[in-house]
Amino acid sequence: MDAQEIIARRVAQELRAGNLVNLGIGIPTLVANYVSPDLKVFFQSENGLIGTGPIPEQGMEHPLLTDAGGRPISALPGACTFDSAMSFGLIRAGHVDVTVLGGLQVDAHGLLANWMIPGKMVPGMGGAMDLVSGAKRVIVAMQHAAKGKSKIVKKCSLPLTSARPIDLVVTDLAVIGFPDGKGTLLETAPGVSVGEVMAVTEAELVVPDKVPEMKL
Amino acid sequence: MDAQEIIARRVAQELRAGNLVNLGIGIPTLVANYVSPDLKVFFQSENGLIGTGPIPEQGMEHPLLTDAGGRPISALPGACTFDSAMSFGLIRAGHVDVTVLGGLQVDAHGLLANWMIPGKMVPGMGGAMDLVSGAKRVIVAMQHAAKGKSKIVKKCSLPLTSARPIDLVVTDLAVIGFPDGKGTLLETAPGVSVGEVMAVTEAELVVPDKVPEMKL
Amino acid sequence: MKAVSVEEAVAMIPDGASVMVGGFMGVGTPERLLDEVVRQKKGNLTVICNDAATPGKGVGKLFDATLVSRLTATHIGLNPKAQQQMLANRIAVDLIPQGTFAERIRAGGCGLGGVLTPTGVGTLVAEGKRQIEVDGKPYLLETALRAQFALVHAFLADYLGNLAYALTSRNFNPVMAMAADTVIVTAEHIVPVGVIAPDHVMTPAPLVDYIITNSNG
Amino acid sequence: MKAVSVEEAVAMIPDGASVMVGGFMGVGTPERLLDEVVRQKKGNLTVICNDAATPGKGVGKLFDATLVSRLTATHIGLNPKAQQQMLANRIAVDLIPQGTFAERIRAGGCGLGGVLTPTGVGTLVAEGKRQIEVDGKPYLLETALRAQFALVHAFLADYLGNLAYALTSRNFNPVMAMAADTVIVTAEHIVPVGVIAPDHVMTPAPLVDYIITNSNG
Repeated sequence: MDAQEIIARRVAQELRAGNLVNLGIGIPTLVANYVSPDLKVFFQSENGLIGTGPIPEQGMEHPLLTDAGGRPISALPGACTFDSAMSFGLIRAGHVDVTVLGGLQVDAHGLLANWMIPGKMVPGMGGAMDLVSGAKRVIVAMQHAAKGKSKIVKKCSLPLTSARPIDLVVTDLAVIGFPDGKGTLLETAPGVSVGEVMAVTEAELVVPDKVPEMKL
Repeated sequence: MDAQEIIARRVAQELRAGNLVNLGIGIPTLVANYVSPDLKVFFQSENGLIGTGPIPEQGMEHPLLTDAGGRPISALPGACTFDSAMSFGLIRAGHVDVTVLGGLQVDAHGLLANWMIPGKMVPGMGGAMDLVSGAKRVIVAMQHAAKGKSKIVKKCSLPLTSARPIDLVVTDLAVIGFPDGKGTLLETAPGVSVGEVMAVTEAELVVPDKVPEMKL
Repeated sequence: MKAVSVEEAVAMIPDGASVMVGGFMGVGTPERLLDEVVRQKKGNLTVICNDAATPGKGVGKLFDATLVSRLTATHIGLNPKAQQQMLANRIAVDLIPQGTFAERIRAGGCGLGGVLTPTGVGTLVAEGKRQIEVDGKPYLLETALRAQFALVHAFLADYLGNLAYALTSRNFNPVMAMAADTVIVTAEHIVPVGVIAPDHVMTPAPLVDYIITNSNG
Repeated sequence: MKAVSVEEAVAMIPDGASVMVGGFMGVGTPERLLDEVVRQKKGNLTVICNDAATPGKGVGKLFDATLVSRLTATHIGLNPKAQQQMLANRIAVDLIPQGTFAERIRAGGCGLGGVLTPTGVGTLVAEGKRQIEVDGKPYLLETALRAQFALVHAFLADYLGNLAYALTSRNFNPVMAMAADTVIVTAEHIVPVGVIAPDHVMTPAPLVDYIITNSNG
């Protein structure tokens, strides 16, 4: 199982029946592949749709039914559409139960940076700031480290996406939560020891006596 | 022609082709009777409809198609419905070109009081404050005097509906406008002299040399 | 969304609850839910509704049964019973402009802290409120309004919870369906999933907690 | 509403105008109007659009033709030309959160001075903005946004000006249709009055100033 699949499978386990879920681009998008249709999770696309379905078969695309990247998608039976003010009303007020987003850095208290790198081109925050400020539960799905540097940091050096801490980070090495605001190692990836996780983690984490392995 | 008909007929002349118009209860409601369908005026009912039509024939009423008083109305071809947030968005932002409302007092600068009498039961302002604050043009349609007392006053003794002055008052005796913020006698009712109007008007009005008679 | 009986739904509402009720002069009000609220004698309610309707109709029934202790509305002019109870100080009534009422509920349902409106500036409505200037123009800060329960009436509901409203019965129902912790819905017709076209859904399914299925209307 | 040709409509837009453009990654954008803006070389435009789309598509065409001098958007990540023009200081770009973008336009179209949003509190987005507390919670005051023109794309339009949008092409079109002095619309289909059911109209006719009739789409 590759790193992305580990992350996506583990995040999928966090979704509950009937949840309204918004998935960001990149690894988060893969999460939908591991959610059973029986769970009746609603996926929102912030460009104005609840009930997104799989990529349509060739020839069945429609230019007016797209995801937030402008790519053709399908709509499941019972889907609904709305304008952008409504879409972000749903997000900002916590009607969206779970959002899964990528991250650049998450700090020891759960603060997230994922929208800009000073000195580099700033593409814009899109919906990320609203999602992190407003969704009921925010899960960050990302690689544990990039270019050998921990993305779980003591304090974000990059600009924050929100002053509101996130709820959970799932990486290729670990699951980290923030009970009482303190970064806590909750699970390790299959075959990865606590020591191996901590060796590549900049932030100091609370490490319980027993840290279970992810069940994937 | 009775007082109400004079007022309603004269107000109707203020409506232009394609205007979006909101009529209050009482005399304002009668205005619709004197507007040619050729003018293609849109009437809004603030409970969520543009394109209100006449009272339906008996047996053709529907309980879910009503005016702001809860009475059955009809919808013209091309009518549309919306929720209350949209309805008052249309009103507050001046998308409603003209509102016609009743009044208790209008003062020499065009300030209106029409929603409460201290010491009496306060029924609530409903949509009146939004209409006076937001509609592009506010016309007050009312009797010139009540119980022998002028309703065109120096200064409103009753609580104001809005700090925004209205644009025009049409009474059974006169048409009064507010160029440069000064109450000005623009027209008199048929057969009524300027002196007769001023005799029953508490406010000091600017009276031009020539005051034409209403053409009804 | 869960399908429940009207008895079960109303049993969830405790005495003293805050309850938004859709409808405008009783049009678009979930009558069956209100009948059951009266039957179960849920008292001391904080009601948030555009108006007090008329005796025997819509929220008027709650005043008939003297179940209301606080009311936030835009007018009560056509319900003499509500007026009497207000004058006798048996109900605390907060009357606010209708556009402000709509925006405060929308803000509550959309995660906004409030909105700036020109309505009410320079009037009695401004008393006790923050006035804020933007580009030299004064506005009142009107804060978000939410409730524990929203009682909503739709024309069509599907078995996921998607709702569509008909004509002037839409009014405050969609904004209230976003602004309460628990949303309970009656519908004129409950239809299979997919019958309401995606573009015609006015309240998305995930907003709805309970739909009453033991009797339509 | 007045029916005009696309040439007449675009001729009304002066150089230097502020223009809202509907669409999300070019979906729901009035392409015919943008093609004509390019053909008539309307320059120095202030564009308000969710994103910069991609080269050759949607507002991307305006960057291809270097007609934009200011841009308010939520992201421009998929248009290298817009990025290059920003880095070369040929465009002043104001990037704001997408929910805030939607609410600021809605506020402009609904007569509100602004809204209080939690989004952006404690981030770079808060710089230079008023922070206001409601019930102890901090919010940013985000002010209303309007433009001289809104270029809107609908699925259905009738000859009065009523509009309905399809699927994800709705996005910012309805809020922009309320927030500009002059609203110009292209539609996939223009239909007789009455064909769009009252409950399915998403933009009421009186909001629309011009509909392009010389070619659909």
